[in-house]
Amino acid sequence: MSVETTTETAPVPKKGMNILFGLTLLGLLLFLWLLLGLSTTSFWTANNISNLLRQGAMTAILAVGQTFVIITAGIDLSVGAVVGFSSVTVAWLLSHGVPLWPAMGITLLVGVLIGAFHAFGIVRMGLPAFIITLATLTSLRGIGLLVTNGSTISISNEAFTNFSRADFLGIPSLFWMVIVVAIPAYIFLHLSRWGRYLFAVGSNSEAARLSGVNVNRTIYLAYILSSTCAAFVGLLLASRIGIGNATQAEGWELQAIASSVIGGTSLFGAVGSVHGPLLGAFILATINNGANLLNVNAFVQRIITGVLIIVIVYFDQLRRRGSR
Amino acid sequence: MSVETTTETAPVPKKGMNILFGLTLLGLLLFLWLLLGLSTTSFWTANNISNLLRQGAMTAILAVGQTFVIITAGIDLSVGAVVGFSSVTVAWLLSHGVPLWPAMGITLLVGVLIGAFHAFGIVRMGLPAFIITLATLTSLRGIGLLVTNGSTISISNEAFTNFSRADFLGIPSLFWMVIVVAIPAYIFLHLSRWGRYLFAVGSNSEAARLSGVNVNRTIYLAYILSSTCAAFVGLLLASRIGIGNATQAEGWELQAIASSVIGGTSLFGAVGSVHGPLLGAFILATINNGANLLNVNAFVQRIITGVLIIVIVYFDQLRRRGSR
Amino acid sequence: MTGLYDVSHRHEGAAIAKHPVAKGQPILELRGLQKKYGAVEALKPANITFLSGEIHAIVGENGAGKSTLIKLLTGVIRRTSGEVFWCGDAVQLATPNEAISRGINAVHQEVVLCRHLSVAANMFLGDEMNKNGLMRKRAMTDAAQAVLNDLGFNLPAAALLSDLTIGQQQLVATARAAMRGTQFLIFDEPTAYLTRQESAQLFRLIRRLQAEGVTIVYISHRMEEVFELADRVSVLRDGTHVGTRNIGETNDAELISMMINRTIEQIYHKETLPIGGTIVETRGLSGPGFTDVSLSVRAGEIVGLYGLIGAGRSEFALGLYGRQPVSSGEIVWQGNPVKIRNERVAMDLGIALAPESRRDQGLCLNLPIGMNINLPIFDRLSNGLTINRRRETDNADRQINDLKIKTPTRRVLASAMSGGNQQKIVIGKWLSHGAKLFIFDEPTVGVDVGTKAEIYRLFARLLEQGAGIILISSYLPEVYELSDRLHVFRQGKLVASHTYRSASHEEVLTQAIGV
Amino acid sequence: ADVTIPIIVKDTTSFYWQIVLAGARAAGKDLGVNVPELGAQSESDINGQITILENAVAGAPAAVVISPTEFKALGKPIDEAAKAVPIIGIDSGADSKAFTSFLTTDNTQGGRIAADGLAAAIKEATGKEEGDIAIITSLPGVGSLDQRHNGFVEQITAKYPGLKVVADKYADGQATTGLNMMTDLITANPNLVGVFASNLIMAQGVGQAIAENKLGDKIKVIGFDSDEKTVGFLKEGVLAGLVVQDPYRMGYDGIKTALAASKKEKVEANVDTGANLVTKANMADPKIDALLNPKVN
Ligand SMILES: Nc1ncnc2c1ncn2[C@@H]1O[C@H](COP(=O)(O)OP(=O)(O)OP(=O)(O)O)[C@@H](O)[C@H]1O
Ligand SMILES: Nc1ncnc2c1ncn2[C@@H]1O[C@H](COP(=O)(O)OP(=O)(O)OP(=O)(O)O)[C@@H](O)[C@H]1O
Ligand SMILES: [Mg+2]
Ligand SMILES: [Mg+2]
Repeated sequence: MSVETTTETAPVPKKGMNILFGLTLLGLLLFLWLLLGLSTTSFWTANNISNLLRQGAMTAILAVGQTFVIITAGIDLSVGAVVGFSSVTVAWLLSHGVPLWPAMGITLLVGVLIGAFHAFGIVRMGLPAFIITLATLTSLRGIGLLVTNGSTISISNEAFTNFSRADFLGIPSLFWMVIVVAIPAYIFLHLSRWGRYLFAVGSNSEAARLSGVNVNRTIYLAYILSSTCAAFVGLLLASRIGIGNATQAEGWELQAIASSVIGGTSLFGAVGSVHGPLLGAFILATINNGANLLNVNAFVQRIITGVLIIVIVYFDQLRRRGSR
Repeated sequence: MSVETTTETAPVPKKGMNILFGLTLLGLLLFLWLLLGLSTTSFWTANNISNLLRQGAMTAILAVGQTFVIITAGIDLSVGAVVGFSSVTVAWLLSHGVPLWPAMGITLLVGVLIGAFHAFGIVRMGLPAFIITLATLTSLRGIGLLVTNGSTISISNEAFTNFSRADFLGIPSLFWMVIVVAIPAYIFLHLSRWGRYLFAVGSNSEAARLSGVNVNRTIYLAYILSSTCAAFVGLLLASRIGIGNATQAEGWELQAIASSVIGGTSLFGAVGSVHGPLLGAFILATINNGANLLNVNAFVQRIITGVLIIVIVYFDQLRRRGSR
Repeated sequence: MTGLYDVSHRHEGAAIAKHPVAKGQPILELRGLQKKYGAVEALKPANITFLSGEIHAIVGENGAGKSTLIKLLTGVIRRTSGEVFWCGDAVQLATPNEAISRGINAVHQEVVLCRHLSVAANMFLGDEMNKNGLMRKRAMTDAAQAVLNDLGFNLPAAALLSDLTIGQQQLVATARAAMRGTQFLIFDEPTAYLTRQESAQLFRLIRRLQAEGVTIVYISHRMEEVFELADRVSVLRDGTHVGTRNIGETNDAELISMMINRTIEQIYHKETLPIGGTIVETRGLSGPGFTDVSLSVRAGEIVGLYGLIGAGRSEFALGLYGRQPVSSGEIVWQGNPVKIRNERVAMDLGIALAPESRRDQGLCLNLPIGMNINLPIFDRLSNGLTINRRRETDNADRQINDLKIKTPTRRVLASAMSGGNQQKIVIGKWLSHGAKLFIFDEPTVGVDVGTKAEIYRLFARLLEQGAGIILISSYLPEVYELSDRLHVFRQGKLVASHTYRSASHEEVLTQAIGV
Repeated sequence: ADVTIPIIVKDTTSFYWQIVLAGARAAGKDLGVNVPELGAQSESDINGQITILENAVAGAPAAVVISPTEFKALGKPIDEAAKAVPIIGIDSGADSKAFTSFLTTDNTQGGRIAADGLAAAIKEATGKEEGDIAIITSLPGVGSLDQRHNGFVEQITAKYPGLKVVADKYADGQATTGLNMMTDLITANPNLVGVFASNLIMAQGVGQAIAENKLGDKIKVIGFDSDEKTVGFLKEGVLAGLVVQDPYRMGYDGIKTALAASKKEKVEANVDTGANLVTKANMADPKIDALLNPKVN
């Protein structure tokens, strides 16, 4: 009942709770799906489920990357800009005759470099994560606009643009990409020692350091992962809309953060998972999809989204408090 | 040289340094002005200085409000949306025949209520400030759009719309408003005990609570002040653009936060002032004004802004570290 | 209004002590006071009466519920059930504010002050001097300085709190509590980070307060302090109030057996072992906070470092461990000169450091106990990519058992542990890591008598395995009784060295103070 | 070239406005005028545009060319600015009588043209002007988009009673959002026969959804403005038509008129640069082709 829950000693769910909580979010998602299935005829069609999986995919991947950073008690505001910038990068490379695979490789590498730059700013220059990533957000959009001269670069590579439309085993390729990212991410965060180090740094970086954890390297890792996920999403976006455009993905950073927090990540660090943000992202996608199917006024949709974020995170807090 | 500066044990500036730092920022501002005076013929014209003062004014007021929140180690992402929503509120009230003063009063009151709602979410519901203010951001834009049906409401009250263009003693009225806000804000933050409580809550809310400080009330105060400043800026904006439009002031929250941080506020809480954010806001305004006068490409301007934010905050960090 | 100083106006006109209670009469009565954290019953229904004007000690093992009791009385946490009577009236004590305005104040176990504010601002926090709505900053600084001087604490009131060491911060908290008009003052292990000299100052203060009619509650793990100060003593065990004694009618042995239900013959467990080769030697080592320190540690010996607050011992340890840069001098490790650039280098050489502040340096508070214990050795617990869960849990459970950490499972968060149990986690972390040289900085702060004895026995085990130990402690009996060689630090310099029991307590103290 | 005539557009980050700027740039080169290219970075940033106008006027230029981002809001600032320099309006209007000259493309008219184009395309496909249609607007609160929307709805209601607007959606300026909305509309409205995507970015997103679902034959989409991507869609039959204005000419003539005005020459008060419906059928016309492939660089 007091503000202490918002300080750095915020309550943390127990191990068992963690899984339960994951289940409850899953429950919420299934509940939403049930509800939409009952109130629309078109929700439970193969086509719509495919759409839904595609629509949530990009935010889901961003949210996973973001979660690594948030667990270290940081934040990465640049991811939306990195997505837009990456779409420009790959489109530019392709339009200048670079073959597909190298073009994608270079784009991912740019993501790595951006993440390394963030970590450099935080670790070496002592800047708050909020500020350095806000600054790159601004600058990257500027660079992307400069490269494209404010316009878009069309992508003519059919193989590339067809990818995002393709299915594999009946499941959209974009959703496969979520799986491709989520499984190594899960192993990394929950089963490997580097994941543990992320939590330790987020909880108390000084204690982690004195225990021999290379705190700086851990921070580099987190930000590089986040930016690389964002660059990867940039590739997917470019494939999906078939253009490179620096102003795309505006505000996606907030969606990614919201997904992550809905998925149980604590903005104070040291609490988070891989499955949570995924569920969070698909809950948000479901809200939008449902609102579209129900033909909810676009403005009302915004209101609902805001309210639901509050409600979901509030019940999350309640659950945690109950577990104490 | 280490990451510890990014944890809650961030370095703490000495008292004397605080004033020196203020001076140095002032030095930076004057230096920029000198530079622009030398490189353009039009910078030091009465007209342009008036423009500059007008342009920085709204961000400056937002940044002061935001600073109160950041000092308590919180954040208010909703201020841009509150500005837009307030412009709609006052326009709607005026267009429904409510007289000017009550209309303005009600708009400010709406600001108070929004701030109170944020504090309620944080204090009673245990939500992170980032999330509750992000949610109101989304919802308020939705409500505003719903009220205006996605369009704009014209304001026909001439007295109201002329205000923002008026001068008084040769100084633009908008800049007078900065002074009107800054002086009480200074007294509140630096000379009264409530200001000290803001710092105490930001430094260690548990310690403040144990000392008998009403932490909850302090948090209410901070968020209400921030939202009320934003509602006030909404009135100024409505006066300046002569319409109410819910999508205005997009991204202003980030500008306000950036101004505040450039002005020496620490995002980890407990460090900040009133003069710093004001200087920060006018530094940003000067960068934009100068870039326009120098005919810098708009995209390059973004890049420069990002780079300058990093540079300024970095030197701030250096200074603080030096002062230890 | 009671209290030593006339600077607080918080209680002016407030309903403090409507019916003044005569000395020796009950001022605060607990009836069935109980606190549960979920399923954990931290305090079982307790009936304790505090008499006006007495010094009432509370003792008990780690996790016995002492701090819980204090937090209930000061409104930090809310009780699960029971009643509290203050001056005969039933009171809620729901918020710190309520407790303070009734005249109940506390110096808590963990220092809780605002590090960004000045000493004076901390002392007046929530109780500022105002004039026309504005703060009188100058007047507050002067008043705070006067109080600090009067108490004999050599601290500048205008300094930022973050510039002080943890011990000095403890003094600020004490001065603050003494300064506020108060009737009932609780000290939760106030001497944990204090040396003899500061402890003596504190005791003088407590006696002065008692003479003013203030009721004092005093919690400590140091028996001699209890016998020196207290009029009566209450014992808690596993959250149960097992009894209250008049100090004249009891003794060490009885209290200890009440606390832990068994007896301890010997606290300072010391075996004389053959001393081996030199593990580490520093030659003229200097860095921030310490200058020109030359000492060596051999296998099988404990090297004690004693000094007053801020003498530079912790800084020396951090320098040796690579956490802070060393400006000059040399470190020789098993005969070879080495540069220890960071903690990892130190660990790889075989140095372990259990740091002094468990909150800031020792623990990831919002992570589970098991994760904290395993943190230094995750690389060893991994098979290539992933961590071997089995070895991870086995190791955590072993340390929890060995150190008798009072927790149902390794999954409980470190923040839910009592102060002493948290300290055990810090130690357990380094025991599982193992090393040639262990640096223990204040290892027994807040640790109960029984566990202390166990920790000392652990030291012996480490020594038997051929390790060397640097023991930094502000608790003279501890370093005195355990150290094979005892070095005294003063203002960052090593000023004197003694072999086991070769100097008297008084001699060591004099050297530390430097008079 | 010591004559300076700044041009202020609504959103420098959009291709449409880059074409306007390109036209202005070309005019600057041809006429020996220095043309600072200014503009806000979002069509909804009214305050930003006022600020830029103030700054531009402070530089004491010979004239200013501006495309007001909001009708009412820019009125007073333009009145104010016109006291110092001649103001030439392009593209959209403002609540001011101070314009020396005005080169518009009537956005409301553009909306009507889109409605006619959509009806024709639907008729061609189904044989009748009947069925469910949808509107997707990129951003709420943007003057020109509102006008297109209103013109479109007006014309549909007046002339094509058989066409029913079943969804009237607002996105957030993101192509992906347009794409997602469109796929959901397809799901929710199996009888959908037409869509009006009222700017370039939405046409790209909506076009992508149509292409993904191969529904170009069934759902007719009319977009607004053009670039390589949407022209490609048009060729493939993914989009049924594009309403194309003449931004290049607007920029070019804007500067030309401004220079004349600054020399106190007489200029025409109102010029309509027009809007055209481009379909697969007429896209090869030289005139249309020039519109679709402006000389941007
Ligand atoms: N926030 C909490 N959540 C759950 N359990 C708690 C919490 N705080 C304390 N406990 C439990 O309550 C019991 C009593 O703790 P308390 O801090 O009162 O012990 P203590 O007597 O002060 O010990 P020490 O001498 O180590 O300080 C312990 O078992 C502890 O684990
Ligand atoms: N970051 C710092 N920079 C400069 N001086 C410091 C810093 N931290 C501590 N000091 C100073 O170094 C000196 C040694 O402090 P240290 O904490 O090592 O003493 P100690 O002997 O361990 O005492 P304690 O019992 O308080 O732990 C003190 O005077 C302290 O004020
Ligand atoms: Mg305790
Ligand atoms: Mg120490």
